[in-house]
Amino acid sequence: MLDYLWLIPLLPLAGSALNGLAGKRLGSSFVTWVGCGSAGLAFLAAAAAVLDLVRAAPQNREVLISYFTWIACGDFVAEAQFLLDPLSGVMILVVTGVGFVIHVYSIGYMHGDGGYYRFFSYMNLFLFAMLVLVMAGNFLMMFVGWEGVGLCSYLLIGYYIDRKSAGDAGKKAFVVNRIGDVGFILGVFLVFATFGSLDFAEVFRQIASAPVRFPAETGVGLLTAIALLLFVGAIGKSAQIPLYVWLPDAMEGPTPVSALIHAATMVTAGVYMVVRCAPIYSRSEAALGVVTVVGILTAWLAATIGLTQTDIKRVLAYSTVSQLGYMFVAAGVTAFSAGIFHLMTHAFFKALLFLGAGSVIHAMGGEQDLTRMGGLRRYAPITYRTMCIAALAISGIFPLAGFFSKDEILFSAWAGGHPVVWAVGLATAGLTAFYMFRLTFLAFHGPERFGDDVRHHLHESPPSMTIPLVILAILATVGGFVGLPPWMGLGPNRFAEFLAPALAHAHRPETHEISHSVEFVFALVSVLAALIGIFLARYMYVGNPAAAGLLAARARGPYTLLYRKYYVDEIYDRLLVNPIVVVSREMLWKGIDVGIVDGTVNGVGASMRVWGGLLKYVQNGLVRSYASWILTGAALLLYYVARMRG
Amino acid sequence: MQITHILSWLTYLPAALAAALVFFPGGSARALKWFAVLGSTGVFLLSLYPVYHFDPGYGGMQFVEESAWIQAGGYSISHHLGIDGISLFLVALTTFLTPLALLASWNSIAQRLKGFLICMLLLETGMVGVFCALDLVLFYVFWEVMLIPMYFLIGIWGGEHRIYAAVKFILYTMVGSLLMLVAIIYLFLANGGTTFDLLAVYQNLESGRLVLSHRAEFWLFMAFLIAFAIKVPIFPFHTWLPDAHVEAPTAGSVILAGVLLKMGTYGLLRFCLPLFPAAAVAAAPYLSVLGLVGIVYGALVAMVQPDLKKLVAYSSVSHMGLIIVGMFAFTLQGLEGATMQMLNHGLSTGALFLLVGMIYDRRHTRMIANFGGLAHNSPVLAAFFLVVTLSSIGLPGLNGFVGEVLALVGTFLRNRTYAAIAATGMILGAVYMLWMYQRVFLGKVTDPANAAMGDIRSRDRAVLIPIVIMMLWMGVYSAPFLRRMDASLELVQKRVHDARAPEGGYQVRQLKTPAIRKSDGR
Amino acid sequence: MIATYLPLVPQLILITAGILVMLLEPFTAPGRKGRLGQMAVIASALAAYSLGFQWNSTPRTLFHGMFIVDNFTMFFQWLFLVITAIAALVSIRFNQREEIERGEYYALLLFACSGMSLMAASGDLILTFLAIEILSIATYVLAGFKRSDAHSNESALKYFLLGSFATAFLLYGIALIYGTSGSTNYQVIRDVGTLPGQVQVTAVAGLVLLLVGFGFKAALVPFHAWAPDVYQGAPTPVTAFMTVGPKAAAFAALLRILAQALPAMADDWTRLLWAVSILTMTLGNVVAVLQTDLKRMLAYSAIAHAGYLLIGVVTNTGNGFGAVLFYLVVYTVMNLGALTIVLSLSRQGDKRVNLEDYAGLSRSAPFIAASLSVFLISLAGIPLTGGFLGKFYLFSAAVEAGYIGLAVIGVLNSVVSVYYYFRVMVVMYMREAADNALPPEPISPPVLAIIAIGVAGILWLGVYPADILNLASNSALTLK
Amino acid sequence: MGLHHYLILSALLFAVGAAGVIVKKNIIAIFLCIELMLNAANLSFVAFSRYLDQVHGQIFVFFVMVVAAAEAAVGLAITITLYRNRRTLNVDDADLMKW
Repeated sequence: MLDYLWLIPLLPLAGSALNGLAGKRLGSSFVTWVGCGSAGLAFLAAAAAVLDLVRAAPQNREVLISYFTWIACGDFVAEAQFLLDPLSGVMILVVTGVGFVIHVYSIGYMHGDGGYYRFFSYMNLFLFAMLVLVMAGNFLMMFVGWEGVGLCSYLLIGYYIDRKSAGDAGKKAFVVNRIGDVGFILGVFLVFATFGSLDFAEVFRQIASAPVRFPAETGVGLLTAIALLLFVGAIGKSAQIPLYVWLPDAMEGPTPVSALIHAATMVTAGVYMVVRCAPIYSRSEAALGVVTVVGILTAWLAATIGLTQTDIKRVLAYSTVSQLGYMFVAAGVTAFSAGIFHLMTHAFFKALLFLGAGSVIHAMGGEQDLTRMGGLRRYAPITYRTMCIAALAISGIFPLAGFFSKDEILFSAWAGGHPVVWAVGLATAGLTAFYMFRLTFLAFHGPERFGDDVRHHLHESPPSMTIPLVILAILATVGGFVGLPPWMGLGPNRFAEFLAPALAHAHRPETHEISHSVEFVFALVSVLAALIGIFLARYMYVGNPAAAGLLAARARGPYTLLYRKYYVDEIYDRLLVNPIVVVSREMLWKGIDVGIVDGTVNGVGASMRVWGGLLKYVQNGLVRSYASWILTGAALLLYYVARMRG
Repeated sequence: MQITHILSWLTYLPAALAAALVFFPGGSARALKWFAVLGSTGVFLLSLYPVYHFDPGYGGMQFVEESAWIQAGGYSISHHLGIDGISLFLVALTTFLTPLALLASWNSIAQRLKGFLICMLLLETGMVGVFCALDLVLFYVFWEVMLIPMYFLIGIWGGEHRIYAAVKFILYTMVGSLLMLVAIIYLFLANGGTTFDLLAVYQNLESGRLVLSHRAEFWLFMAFLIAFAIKVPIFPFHTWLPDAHVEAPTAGSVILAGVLLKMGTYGLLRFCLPLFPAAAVAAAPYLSVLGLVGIVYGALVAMVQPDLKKLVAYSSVSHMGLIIVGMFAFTLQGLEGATMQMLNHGLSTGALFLLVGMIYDRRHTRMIANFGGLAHNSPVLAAFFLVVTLSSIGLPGLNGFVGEVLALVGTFLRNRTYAAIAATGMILGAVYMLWMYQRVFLGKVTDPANAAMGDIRSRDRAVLIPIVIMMLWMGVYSAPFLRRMDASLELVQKRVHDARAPEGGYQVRQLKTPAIRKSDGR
Repeated sequence: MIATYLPLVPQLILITAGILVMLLEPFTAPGRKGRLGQMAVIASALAAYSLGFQWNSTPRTLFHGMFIVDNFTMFFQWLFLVITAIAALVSIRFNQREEIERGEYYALLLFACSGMSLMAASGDLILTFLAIEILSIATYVLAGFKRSDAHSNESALKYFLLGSFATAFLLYGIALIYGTSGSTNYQVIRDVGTLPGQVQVTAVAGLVLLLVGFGFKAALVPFHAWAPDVYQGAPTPVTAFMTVGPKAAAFAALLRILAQALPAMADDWTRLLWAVSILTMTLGNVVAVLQTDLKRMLAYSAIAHAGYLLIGVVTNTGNGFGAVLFYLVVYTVMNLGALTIVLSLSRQGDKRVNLEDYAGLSRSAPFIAASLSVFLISLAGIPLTGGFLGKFYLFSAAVEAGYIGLAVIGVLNSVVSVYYYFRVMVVMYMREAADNALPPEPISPPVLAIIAIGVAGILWLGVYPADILNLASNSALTLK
Repeated sequence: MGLHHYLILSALLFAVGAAGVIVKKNIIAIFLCIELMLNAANLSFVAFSRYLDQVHGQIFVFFVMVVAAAEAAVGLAITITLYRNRRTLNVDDADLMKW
C-alpha cells in the first residue's frame, strides 16, 4: 500500500529540476506543462494516497516508509523517510491542491515574464520542500523541508532580481527564518539528547509510555524546553512576534508566491509543527501558555496594523500574520485539530484573497496602492465576487469556511479557560472583518481614483487566472463543511475525528462538557462581531467616505503608530542590525583584527627588522672595536663561568 | 584488481608528473595543461581505489605500507603510509580538487605556466603525503615540503601584495611547525628513542609502556597544537589567512582553503587528541571558546569585508571554528561532524574561490562594491554561485548541513551553551553570504563593465559540475561517507575517553619521568 | 715500520703538491695558471684516495700522541680535501676574471688544507697551535689575494690583526692549561684532569681563553665581528673556502680538545658554550635579516650556523658530536654551493652580489636560480634537504641531552633565517630584472657540474642520509 | 720569586698588549702589541716549564717564536699592500666594510 508515496514530493522536484536545467531552452509552453503538470500529478498522487488512508481502518492510518539512511552517526540516525498519517494527509492535500491551483493561476499571471522557467522551477521546488516538511518522519527530515521552504521563499521573494527591495526582502526573510531555525535545530538536539532518537514515532512513544519520566509539566522542564526551542522555529517560520517582520516585506515577491508560500502553506508550517509535536506541547503548560500568548498577541497586533495599510498585499500580509496567530492560539489551548482546520480553511480563502489581489494588480498594471483604486467591480466582476466570498469567509460569516474554523478556535479558548484570549480573539475577529471589507470597498467600490491611462487597459483577468479564483471561492465556501461542529446536530466533528489518530499521543487535560446551546451562543457572538466590523467598514468607506480621513486626522498619533507598524522595523535596524554592522566593521575588523591581532603578528616581524637594524651597527667596521669585543667577550665568559662555579 | 602500494602511488605520482613536466619537450602551453590536468585526473581516479576498497568496519590503518627509510645513528625513520576513516576522504578531496583547480587556471595563468603546474603537482604530493604519513618525521617532512610550492604559488602568481602574503604565510606556518618538530623529537625520545612510528606510539600509550608526565603531555600538546592552530587557523592565529587567500591565485586559494586548512584539523585529530588525550581534555574548554570566538568573530568580520576573497577567507575562520568546537566536544557526533565538515568546507569554500576566480578573470576586480546585477548577464554563474553559497551556509540537502548538524549536536551533547553560541554561526553565515550574493548578483546592472561580462563557458562548468554533484551527493546520501569514518573516529573517541575518569572529571596521569637524561634546568 | 706512518701520506701529498705548485709557478705561462689549480685538485683527490686505506683501522697515535689516527681524523680530512678541491676548481675561472691569476694561490690552499687536517688530527696542544697557524697564515694571504683591491686588503688586514689577537688568547689559554696539567698532550691532560680537585681556577681561565681562540676561528659571538667584513672583502672563492673549511677545522679541534682533553671540565664548557650558542645563532640570524649584500648575508648566516653546530657540542654526547659532524658535511655542501653560485654570477670586481642583482634570475638562468633555491632551502632547514636532517639530528641530540630550551631557541632562529633565505628566492622568482641590470656571467661547465653535484648531494643528504650519517656517528665514536 | 710572580707579570704583559691593541691606531703598533701578548704567553710557558721541571713549555716557546716570525712576515706584507692602496697606516681607515 502506498508504494507511490515518494512520488508526491519527487514529482515536483523532478519538475523543478527539469525546468531549472532545461526550461530556458525548451520554451514557455514546455515549462507550463512541466510545472503545472508535476504539481497536478502530485495532487492526484496525494489525493490517491489520502483516499487510501481514509479507506484504511483508523488505527492503521499511519504509513511510514523509509528509503535509505541519510545521516547515521552513532545513535544520531536520520532516515530518508516519508510519513503519511491523517495530519500529513490533510497537509499534502492542501499543499498540492492549493499549490496546483496557484500554479495554474501563475500561467496567466507570469505570462511573458523573462524568468518564467525560473519561476516555475522555484515554485515546484517549493512544493517539494513543503511536502518533505509535512511528510517528514523525523525531526531532521522536517528540518530539511523547514529550511528548504525557507530557501524557496528566499528565491521567490527575490524573484524580481532588478529590485533592490526584493533582494532585501528575500534576504531578510531568510535570515529571520534562520534565527528561528537555530532555535528549532537546538530543540531537535535537545530531543535527541533526551530521547536518543530523532524519529517522531519513537520520541512520542517514549513520552506517552513513560508518564513518570515525562510528566505533564507545570513548571519549566525538559519537555517545556524542547517545546519552546521548537517554537522559536515556528515563530520564525510562521511570522509571529517578534520575528514576524519578514512577512510583510515578503510581498515583494510575485503575487502567486505570496498566495502559495506566504499565505497558504509555508507560513503555516509552524502551526503544523506544533500540532505534530502535540505530545510534547500538550505536556507543558508553560509552553502552551507561551504559544497562546504569542499567538493572540500577534493576532491582535497584526490586525491593528492591517487597519491602516494602503498596500493591498500588505494588508493581506498582516492579515495572514494575524490569522496565523489564531492558529497558534488553537494549538495553545490544545485545540490542535481546530488549528489545522483553520490552517486548511485559511489556505483556501487567503490564497483566494491573494490571487484576487493579484488579479486586481494585474488588471491595474502593477498598481498595489488601495488609495489609487476604486470602483473596480465593473471592470473585474469575477474577481470582485470571489474576493467578496473570501472576505466573508475570513470574517467568519456563516456558513463560509472561515466561520467554522475560527469559531471552533474561539470557543476552544473559552472552554479551555482562557476568557481573555477569547475576548481578544473576538475583538480581533471584528478588526479582521473591518480591514478586509475596508480593502474590498476601497478596491471595488466608490469612485475611481486612477487615471485614464490605467482605465484604458483595465480588464478582467484571463481564464487561467479566474478559474483558479472560482475553484478557491468554492473551496472557501464549502471547505468548512468537513468539520461541522457538534452543536449543529449533524454528528461529531468529522475533521477532528479524522485527525485524532495522529494526535493520539497528545496529553488530554480534563475538560468539562459545555452544552451545545452555549456553543451556539458563542457562534452567534462571533458572527455578530464580524458583522459589526463589516458595517463599520461600509460606513467609513462606502457610506461616508470622509469619515476614514477624519478619524485618521483626529487620532493622528495612534494612526501613525499603526501606519508605521509600531516602528518595529526601525527599532530592529537601529538597535540590532546597524550596531552589529558598525561594530563588526570598525571594532572587530579594523580595530581588533587588523589592529591588534595582525598588528601583533606584523609587530613581531617588524621587531626582528628593528633588532637587525640596531645590532648591525655594532658591526662598525673598526678593527679596534672588534678587538674590544673579543676582549669583552673573554671577560664576560670568565665572569659567567666564575658566577657559575660560585 | 589488486593495487599494491596504492598510497605510494597516490603520493608520488603527482611528483613524478611534475618531474616529467620539467623535461616536457616543447613549449606548447596547451599540451602542458592537458598533461597536468589529465595526469592529476588520473591520480584522482586512482584515489577512488582506496575509497572503494576501504573496510568501514575497521578503525585502524588500511592500505598500510611500511619500509625503512633512514636507519642511522640510532634513529629509525620509516616510510610508513596508511589511511583510516579520517584521512581517506581527505586524500580523495585533495586529488579531487587538484585537477579542478588546474582546470580553473586554464587561462588565468599566462606566464611561467610550467612552473605553476609543477608547483601544483608538488603541492598535491605534499598534501597527500601529509594525510597518509604514519611516521612522525615523515609527516613532518610532507608538512614542511608542501609549504615551498605554496609559497611559490602565492609569491609568483599572486596579486599585488603577493610577496608580503607569501612571506607571512611561510613564516607564520613555520613558527608553529618547528615547535612541533621539537615536540616530535621529545616524544620519540620519551618513547624509548627507537622509532618515530606513530602507530607504535599509539600502542605504547595504550599499553602503558609510554607514560608521559602531566607536564610533558601538556607541553607536547601545546607544541603540536600551535602548529595545527596556525594552520586551521584558530583565532587569534588567523591573520595570515586573509592575506594569503587574497593574494594567492585562484588555484592556490582553492587548495589553500580546500585542503591546507584541513591539515590543521586533521593534525589535531591524528596527533593532539589520541597522543595527548588528558591534555586535550583539559584544554578542551579553552579551545572550544576559541572556536566559538572564531565562529562569531569570523562571521562578523566576514560580513563587513569589501573584497570577495577576504569575505570567503574570514568565512573560513568561522567554519573552521565550528570544526574545532565539534572536535573538542569529544563526542562521536562532534568528531564525525568535524571530519565531515572538513570535507564540506573543502568543497564549498574551494568552489567559492573557484567562482570568485572566474569572476575575477572576467572583471579583474574582486571588490563587492564594483558588482551588482551579475545574475542578468551571467545566470549560469549566478546559479552555481547560489548553490555553493547555500552549501556554505549549511542548507539541508547539501553537504554543508550534514557536517554542521553533526558537529552542533555533538557539541550540544557536551555543552549546551557552546552549541547555542555555535549555532549562531548558522544565522551569521546566512547574513554575510546572502548579503554578498545580493550585492554581487542581484539588483540592477549599474556598471556597464558588469553588463559586458560574459557568462561562464563549458570549461568552467566542467569544473563546477563535479563539485555540485558531490555537494548534492554528500548532502542527500551522506551515510556512505559517515560509515567509513565511524570506526576510526570511535577509536579516537575511545582514546580520549580513556584519559578521563568515569565520572567525567579529568584524571591526572601518574607522574613519571620520561626517558630524558637531563633536564634543562639551568 | 714504514706502515706505521702511512696515515701521514695525505699530509705529505698535500705539502709536496703545494711546494711543487710554487716551484712550477714561474714556469707556467700567464693564462695557463689554471693547470696549477688542476694540480691542486688532483693532489686533493690523491690524498683522499690514500686516506681510504686508513678507514676503520684501530685508533692509535703517532709521535707520542701528537697525531691521532682514527675515523674522526679521516672524516675531517676527507671533508677538508673536498672543500679544498672545490675551492681550487671554482677559483680557476674566477681568478682569471679578476686578474689575480697566480699559482701560489693554489699552494696556499693546499697548505691551508694541510693545516686543517692537522687540526683535526692533533692530539697535542703544540700541534694544534701549529696547525692553526699554518691554516691562518695561509688564509690571511688568501683573503688579501686581490692585492689591488682595497676591500680585499682590508679583509686581510682585519683577519690578520684580529686573528693574531685571538691567537694570543689561545696561546695564553694553552699556557694556563699546560701549567695546571703539566702537559700539552690531550691524553695526559685528560688523565690529570680527572683527578679530583685538580681543576683549578687557572685551568678554567685557560679553558675560557682557549674558547676565545677557537670561538674566533669558528666565528662565534662575541668573537665573530671579523667574519662579515672578512668574508665580504675576500675573493669569493676564498670566502666560500673560509666559511666552511676553517670553521669545520675549528670545530674539529674544539671537539677534540673538549671531549678528549677536558672532559673533566664539561660542566664549565657546556655552560659557556650553551650561552655562546644562543648568542651566536640569534645574532647571526637577526642581523642577517637586513643584509642586502649576498656575501655579507651568507657571512652572517655562517655565524648563525656556527651557533647551531655548537648545540651539538653542548650536548656532550656521542649523538650530539655525530650530529655536529653530519651537519658540517651538510653545511659544507650547501654553503659552498650557495657561494659558488654567488661567485659564478658575479661580474668582475665582485660586482653583482647585491640582492637586487638577483631579480628575475629565475628567467635568465632558471637552473642556477633553482639550484640556489635548493641550497637556500637547505640552509633554512626545510625537509628533503640535508639542512633539515642536519638540524633535526642536532636538535634531537639537544633534546635527548635535556636541552629542550636550546632546541626551541634553535627552531625559532630557523624561522628567522627562513625570512632572509627566502627573500633571495623572492627576488629571484617574484621580481623582474631591472632594465639596465647586468646579465649574469655565463658559467663554465666544471662549475656547473659542481653546482649540479651539490644540488644532488644536498638532496641526497636529505633523502638518504644514512651513509653519511653512519660515517659521521662512527667518526664521533672515538670522542666519547 | 715563585711561580705566581711570573704569572702575574705575564698577565700584566698580556693585559698591556691587549689594551694596546685596542688603544693604538697604527697598524704596526697594534701588531707589536700583539707580539707583546704572545710573549706574555711565552713567559707563562717558561715559568710553568720551570715550575713543573719540564722542557715541554720551553719547546713550545720556540715554536711560538717561529710562528710569530712567520706572522710578522705576512702581516707586514699585508700592511704594505694596504698602504699601497690606501696610503694610510691608520687602522681606523680600514672601514670600507661594515654593518
